[in-house]
Amino acid sequence: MRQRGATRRRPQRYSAFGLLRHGLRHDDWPRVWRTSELDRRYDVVIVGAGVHGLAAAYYLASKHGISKVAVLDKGYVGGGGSGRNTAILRSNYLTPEGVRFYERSMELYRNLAVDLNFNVMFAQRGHLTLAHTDASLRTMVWRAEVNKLQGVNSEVVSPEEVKRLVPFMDVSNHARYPILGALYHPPGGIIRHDAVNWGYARAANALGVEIHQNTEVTGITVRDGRVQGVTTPRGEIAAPIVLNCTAGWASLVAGMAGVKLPIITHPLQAAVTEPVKVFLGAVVVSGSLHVYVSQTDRGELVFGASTDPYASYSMRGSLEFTEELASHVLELMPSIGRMRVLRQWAGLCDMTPDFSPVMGTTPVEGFLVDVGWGTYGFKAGPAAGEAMAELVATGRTPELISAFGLARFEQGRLVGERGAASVGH
Amino acid sequence: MILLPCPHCGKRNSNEFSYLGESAPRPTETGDAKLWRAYLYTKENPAGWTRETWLHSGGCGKAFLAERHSVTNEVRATWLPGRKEPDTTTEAGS
Amino acid sequence: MTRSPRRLDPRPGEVIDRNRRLGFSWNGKRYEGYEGDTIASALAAAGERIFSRSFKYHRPRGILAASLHDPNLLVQVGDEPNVRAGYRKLEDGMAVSAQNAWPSLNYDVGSLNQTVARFLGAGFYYKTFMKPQRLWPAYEHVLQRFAAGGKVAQGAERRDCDKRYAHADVLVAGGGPAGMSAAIAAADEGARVMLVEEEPGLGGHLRWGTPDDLARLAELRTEVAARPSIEVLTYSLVAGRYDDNWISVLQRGLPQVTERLVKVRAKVLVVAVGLIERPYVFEGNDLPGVMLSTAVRRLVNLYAVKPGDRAVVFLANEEGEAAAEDLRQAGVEVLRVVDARRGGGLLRARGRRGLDSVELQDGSSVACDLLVTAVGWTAPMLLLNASGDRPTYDEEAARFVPGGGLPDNVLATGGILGDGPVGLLVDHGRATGALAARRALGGDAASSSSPEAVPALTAAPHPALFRSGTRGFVDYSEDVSAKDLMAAAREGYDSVELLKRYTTATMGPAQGKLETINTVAVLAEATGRSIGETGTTVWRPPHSPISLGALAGRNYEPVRYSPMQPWHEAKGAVPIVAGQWIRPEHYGDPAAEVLNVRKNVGIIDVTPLGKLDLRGPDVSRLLNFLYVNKWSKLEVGAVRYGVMCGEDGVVADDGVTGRLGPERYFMSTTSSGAAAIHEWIERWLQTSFREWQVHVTSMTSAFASINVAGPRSRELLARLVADVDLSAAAFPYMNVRQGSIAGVPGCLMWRIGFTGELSYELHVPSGYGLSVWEALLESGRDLGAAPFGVEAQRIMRLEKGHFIVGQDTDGLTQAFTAGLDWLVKLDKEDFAGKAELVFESERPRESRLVGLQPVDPTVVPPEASQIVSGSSTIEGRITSSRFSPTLNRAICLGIVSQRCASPGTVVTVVHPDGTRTPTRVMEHHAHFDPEGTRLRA
Amino acid sequence: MPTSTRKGPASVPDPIATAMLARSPVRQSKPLRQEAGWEVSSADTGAALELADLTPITKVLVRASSSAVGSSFSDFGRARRDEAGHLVVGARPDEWIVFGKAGSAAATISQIEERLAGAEGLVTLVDVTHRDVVFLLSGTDARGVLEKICAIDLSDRTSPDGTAFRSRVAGVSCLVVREDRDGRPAYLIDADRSYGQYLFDVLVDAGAEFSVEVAGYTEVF
Ligand SMILES: Cc1cc2nc3c(=O)[nH]c(=O)nc-3n(C[C@H](O)[C@H](O)[C@H](O)COP(=O)(O)OP(=O)(O)OC[C@H]3O[C@@H](n4cnc5c(N)ncnc54)[C@H](O)[C@@H]3O)c2cc1C
Ligand SMILES: NC(=O)c1ccc[n+]([C@@H]2O[C@H](COP(=O)([O-])OP(=O)(O)OC[C@H]3O[C@@H](n4cnc5c(N)ncnc54)[C@H](O)[C@@H]3O)[C@@H](O)[C@H]2O)c1
Ligand SMILES: Cc1cc2nc3c(=O)[nH]c(=O)nc-3n(C[C@H](O)[C@H](O)[C@H](O)COP(=O)(O)O)c2cc1C
Ligand SMILES: [Zn+2]
Repeated sequence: MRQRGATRRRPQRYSAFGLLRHGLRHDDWPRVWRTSELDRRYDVVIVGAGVHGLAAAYYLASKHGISKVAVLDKGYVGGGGSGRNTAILRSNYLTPEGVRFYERSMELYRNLAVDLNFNVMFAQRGHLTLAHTDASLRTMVWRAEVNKLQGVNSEVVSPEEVKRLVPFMDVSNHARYPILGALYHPPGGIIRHDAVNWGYARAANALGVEIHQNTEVTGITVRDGRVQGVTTPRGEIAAPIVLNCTAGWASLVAGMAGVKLPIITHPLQAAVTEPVKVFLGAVVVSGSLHVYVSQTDRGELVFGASTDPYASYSMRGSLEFTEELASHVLELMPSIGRMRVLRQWAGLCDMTPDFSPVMGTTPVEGFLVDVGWGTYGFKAGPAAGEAMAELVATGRTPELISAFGLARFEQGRLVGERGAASVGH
Repeated sequence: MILLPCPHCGKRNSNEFSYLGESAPRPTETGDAKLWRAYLYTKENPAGWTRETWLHSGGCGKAFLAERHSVTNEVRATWLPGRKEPDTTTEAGS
Repeated sequence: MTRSPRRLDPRPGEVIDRNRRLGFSWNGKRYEGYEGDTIASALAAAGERIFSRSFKYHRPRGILAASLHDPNLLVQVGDEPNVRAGYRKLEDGMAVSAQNAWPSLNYDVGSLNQTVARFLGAGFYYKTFMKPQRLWPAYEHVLQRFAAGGKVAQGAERRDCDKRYAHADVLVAGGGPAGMSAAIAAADEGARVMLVEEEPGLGGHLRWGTPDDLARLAELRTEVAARPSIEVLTYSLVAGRYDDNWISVLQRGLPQVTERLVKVRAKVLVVAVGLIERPYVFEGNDLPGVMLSTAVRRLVNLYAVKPGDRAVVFLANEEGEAAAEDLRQAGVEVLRVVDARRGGGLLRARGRRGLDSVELQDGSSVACDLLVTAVGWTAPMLLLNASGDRPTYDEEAARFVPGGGLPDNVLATGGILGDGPVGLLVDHGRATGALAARRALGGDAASSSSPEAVPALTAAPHPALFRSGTRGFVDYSEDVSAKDLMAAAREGYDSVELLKRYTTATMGPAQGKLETINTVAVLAEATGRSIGETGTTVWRPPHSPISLGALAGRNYEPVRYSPMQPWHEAKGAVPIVAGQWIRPEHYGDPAAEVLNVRKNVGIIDVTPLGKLDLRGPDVSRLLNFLYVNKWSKLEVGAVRYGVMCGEDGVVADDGVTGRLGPERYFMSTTSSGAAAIHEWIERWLQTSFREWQVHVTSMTSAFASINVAGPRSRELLARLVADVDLSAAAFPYMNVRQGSIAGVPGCLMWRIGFTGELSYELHVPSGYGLSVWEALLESGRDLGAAPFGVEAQRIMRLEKGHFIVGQDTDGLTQAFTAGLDWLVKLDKEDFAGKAELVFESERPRESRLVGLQPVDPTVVPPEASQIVSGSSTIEGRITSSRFSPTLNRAICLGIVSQRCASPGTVVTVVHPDGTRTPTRVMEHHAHFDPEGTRLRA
Repeated sequence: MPTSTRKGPASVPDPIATAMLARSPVRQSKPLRQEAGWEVSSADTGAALELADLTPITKVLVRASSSAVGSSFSDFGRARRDEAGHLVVGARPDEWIVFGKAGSAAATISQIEERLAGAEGLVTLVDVTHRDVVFLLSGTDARGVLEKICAIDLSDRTSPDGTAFRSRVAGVSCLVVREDRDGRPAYLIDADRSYGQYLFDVLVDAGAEFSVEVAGYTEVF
């Protein structure tokens, strides 16, 4: 695609020195991103200002010089899954194509703070997936072995090692949920999810990308099998490329272009406790108990579980979620029963039948999707954004994401991530 | 815990039910891959009224169809498989 | 023991019991209080002023609200962190300490942060610590030291908590005058009412009110008590409202348990939670000694505590006046009353470890130790918000009010709606309660008269008071000042949701109940929008934090046992968890168990096997549809193996089904698949094949299932079975018979087996399971009869090459890939998964399940080891692997790519430790007796 | 359509004189005795709130369309005694459970068969005596106990005497039948036998607050 000259500006760099100077002068920092009028025409319209949409925009501008780009969101930046996820990053997936893809994302995440000049606080504290049954232990070995062959640091560790990493864990011989071992993935960890969203938005905006909040896409115009543009309450916008990055709402936006997706939207809930002094290092996940937990630098425990059992677009959350969460987490760490749940919330997850994303072209020319991120797509933002930007810029689907095309469903060639992604995060 | 109106038992907590998903007719033609894959994988996934099948597995064990609003979780109609579908085209009580 | 110098003489409304003294400690020192005190009131009575240090700057903090929501009163009690000292009732022997201070509350080193505060504005950490990347863990460590809150103790005992369900026609949240009246009126209409009050006593603000208020309160209490259909829960919090009025209530103060979660299904919810007092934003507003008027009134009137000696009162409403009056009565010298309604203003509060003086707008400075502010109200909107209501801003009253978006099953009354004299609140409560009851009961309501009109209740005009440009704190627990908010808004975090996430304002323990209004007001000013346009953030449950212990309750986790469990336990079987079942993995030596089966006879408890009784004329049609193979020609007495696939052609379950009578069949499924397969069948019968006449009954637990396996199994069985001819001719392989075993009639005997030996699967009516199990062992003693566990069975089935669904197959393995070519009958009319299996049969095979043997017989590759070509190209994996005691070598099953699948190929298996093992692909899945001569014996 | 499966080996006949002992999955408290070949407890408590294990009682499942059965059985969601003293429970829209005296399965089945002779459609009878456990929770606070582990509204208004429902009790799908005894509320709880010990322990635990006591086997049919 042809490059267009769009306005660029040099953002004021963030640094310790800058903080000092601003502190002394008491002056303001420049805006993280500017607001602008909505143009009638863009080279690329990205629907959804979550990590996927924003990363795609950033890489379009930074790697391909395409910056006549609008990112539209019906709400605020990061108001979707990207602002409500438990922020767990890892690459220890099950299939070689999955592992390679997520590993690329980890690589980008490792340098993201410097890249974006925004501290995203990626804390590689280690990630433990507990095995309570023979079958899950076998899956852990499977994952570890595939990971190693792809160069990803991952191994199965004993209950004693689990106890060493997480002293609060009860590894005694439970009758019901014994801990038989765990998959340990030292590079895994947590990140400040909002900072990732804001950092991408700020950096993309600095390169000329426009970010339009409170701008809902209500229609997509398609003529002769080609996308023409989108409709918003603020007016029509023409664009030869429209990229759907709307996660939980993906079916609705695809539906506007007449494209049907293999996606069911399920709520996924999360909760935080009040802060206490830091006692938990690694991220702990238990697939059998449907719970994962980590402790932030602020001292809160952040919890998640599996998706709600039925399809819904409700983000209201449920009591049974916190009940189950609490009983499961106390099964693992019985001594934290006096901690209190401070807040619970929900997000929407675009679940696919094979727990793998849908990235690439659709039957409508120019209408691209980067969806199907289910319960695990935050960690994928950088790699997906980078690959989608390449697809937009070159017209070719990068090898890294070729296994994840929409056509796989019609062809019956699903990706086998079910075992690793279901509650894995 | 939402309530689901089982046509036999009345309103019960949703954790007594198994969710069987959007109701879609099974293709009769087995040779058409496109048709089958659409039946297996493609979903309407609307944000609004949706027709789906539930099984009251923790109660009477009976399956039924329901028209549920996927945003509010309100159920405005239920009926038994094979019975005439209710006409709910008038947006009642949404 | 410290004295209580600030305790006042008895007050008419006090809730303390002066006859019951309680001893406790605060930071290691002994104190005393009374029954009825909160932790904070007891400490305040003792003259304590500093209760905590703030999160970021470690500023000293004291009593602000003296309630559950007081952000400054979080303390550690024993091994319980973040206890609300302004709310938690004092108990004898409590060990209370401050949380966020080092080395001590009074001299906290962290307070040095204040000197660099200007560099540590909201979100400062996003702008630094980026380079070098490798130092981030070190930076992070520093940041973590800031983490607020108390400590959890490793090894702390699980607390006793439980749960209860409840059903109410009307649930009233909040037991103030409005809530009490609503409950009374609802009960009079015939409703079952639950009245829930957070505080230990009913009454709301009347409790700390005038003698008139107290008289009114006594009346209301009497009325409530007179109605048995009102269940009153005090010291109990309505913590959340979920879809369909599913309401969580956290109950405290019960004799049996520390906390109880009550889950209430209410037909109608009446929200009568009143108001929370709004703090005033101005410089120095967080100094110990600056208090809300309600805090002062509570301290004086409920706990008889004198909150200071010399006070300034800054007010804009009657509540402030009442507080000033209370102070005077309590002997506090009220130096100045600054009335905002008459143009009075407050500039800043000064002091280091507590308030020393205040500067007023008129330029004067007053030395004092108490500053009381009464600048208005804010409504706790959670319950309404969770019901679908979006609050709107009432400019006149300077507060958010319900937006009118409530569903029929939620009503609001009292202060959250509007203000008025107690009489009006009571009238409104009554009318609302009656309405609620009528909605809940429909035609069953008692009152036949036309419904009483609900009087109007509107929020009274009130000035909007806050000082946006100051360093005054908006969020005490997050240490966020008005200045921080202004700066963040100018930086572009200018919607209320972004501002919240960037500055963390409203994200602390009080969750915006005190802070939201001021946050929004400051943001509105920063952006030039109105407060209404700015809106609030989303309220989320819980209303106030509730413990994991209470949410978990008793942790009832169903477990299932077979009838032989007492025997297994007595014999020291090593248990293994299989879904909800607990079963014996082995009895000491699985290899020996294998050899005994191969040589003599062994018995295994296979009760968890799924069992379904199928009856009716259409069973064979059903079987033809469920299984991939054919079922039409099964004779009575015959048994057949079958595999079921999902509609995607993926192998879902396997098992045998036998025909017991012309229209009677018995199906077995895998243990783990039992429930799902039963549901799968019901689903087809009820939705697609409604005209088929089939009755399906789950019989899994009806029978104790015992597999008797080994060359001597027939001999053993013959000793216990009289009414069935067991000879090979009369009862051949793959047949089923009914008869008695050891005198127990109604048993089923199948000649089948997973182990590859001559074997019988016995299904014995469960009550007799243990007796028959013992009888088998007893009468087979001379034959070498011994039990074997799941592990021995796994070894033997692998020797025989039987696959296990879900282990040797995965979520994508279709039938042909699983090597089931011999079984799948694509010429059958229709069956579940047929379409996909036709497609699978038509495309080139990519991989398949094969038998494998390591070339070195002593090397046993761990299950899930990968099979590779070159250095790292994955060609498959080992799905099952064991050392076979029978063959004295390692044996495996594995999925390999088609190019490696031909028998004789030697593939490379990579072990987790990196070693590589050449392994040969075998002709059969079976490593032992592939012809099956033994089992047909 | 005439039923084809009613006759024949449809059910487990009662044990003929045998030394074999049948057992409930629940550990029985002493002293022990036998009841129709089952080992049962004969503990006596006289407590105001009692929990008893009645597993040995006969349980026969009847499947038929409700139109076929007509009024000869109780309605769905209701339980009532028939002339023979059986408790007939409308457990599902097309399924009844008939509870009877321990050891009476054969007799019960033939009585039901007689009653349903000539009924339209497929009718099947399955003896599930050994499949299920049955507990009897009786006493003034019985509801209080059950309310801790069962989400159904148990008040007299919605669940009066004679009510039957299937729902989850402490996470296990159960059939609960209210049949008051001596004017005090009493609930029969029927569940899959393999959960028996678990469920019994939960009931004892939930009942501790109300001082529940474990009573021996009592004759209720
Ligand atoms: C509770 C929870 C926990 C999770 N935990 C993890 C985790 O630990 N690790 C992990 O990797 N992943 C996790 N996830 C998944 C992850 O959050 C998502 O996959 C990811 O954020 C998706 O990002 P996105 O940019 O594709 O979509 P989103 O961030 O959801 O953004 C989509 C945006 O599209 C906008 N939009 C929708 N419709 C329209 C329209 N018509 N017009 C304009 N805009 C529209 C929405 O407002 C939204 O902002 C979790 C998800 C949830 C809900
Ligand atoms: N709230 C005050 O401090 C106060 C003081 C003086 C006058 N007033 C006036 O009184 C009126 C309010 O009367 P009212 O009866 O509505 O309120 P109220 O404040 O008298 O009573 C509300 C009660 O609800 C309880 N509550 C709050 N949230 C709860 C929850 N989640 N669960 C259980 N209980 C909860 C509180 O503890 C309080 O006792 C207002 O108009 C106000 O102007 C209020
Ligand atoms: C990782 C993470 C940590 C969070 N920590 C807090 C917290 O400490 N306090 C808080 O009030 N909310 C916290 N939240 C929740 C947010 O306040 C908010 O509920 C969530 O972003 C969903 O938005 P909504 O509630 O506005 O719908 C956190 C959210 C995430 C994703
Ligand atoms: Zn039902």
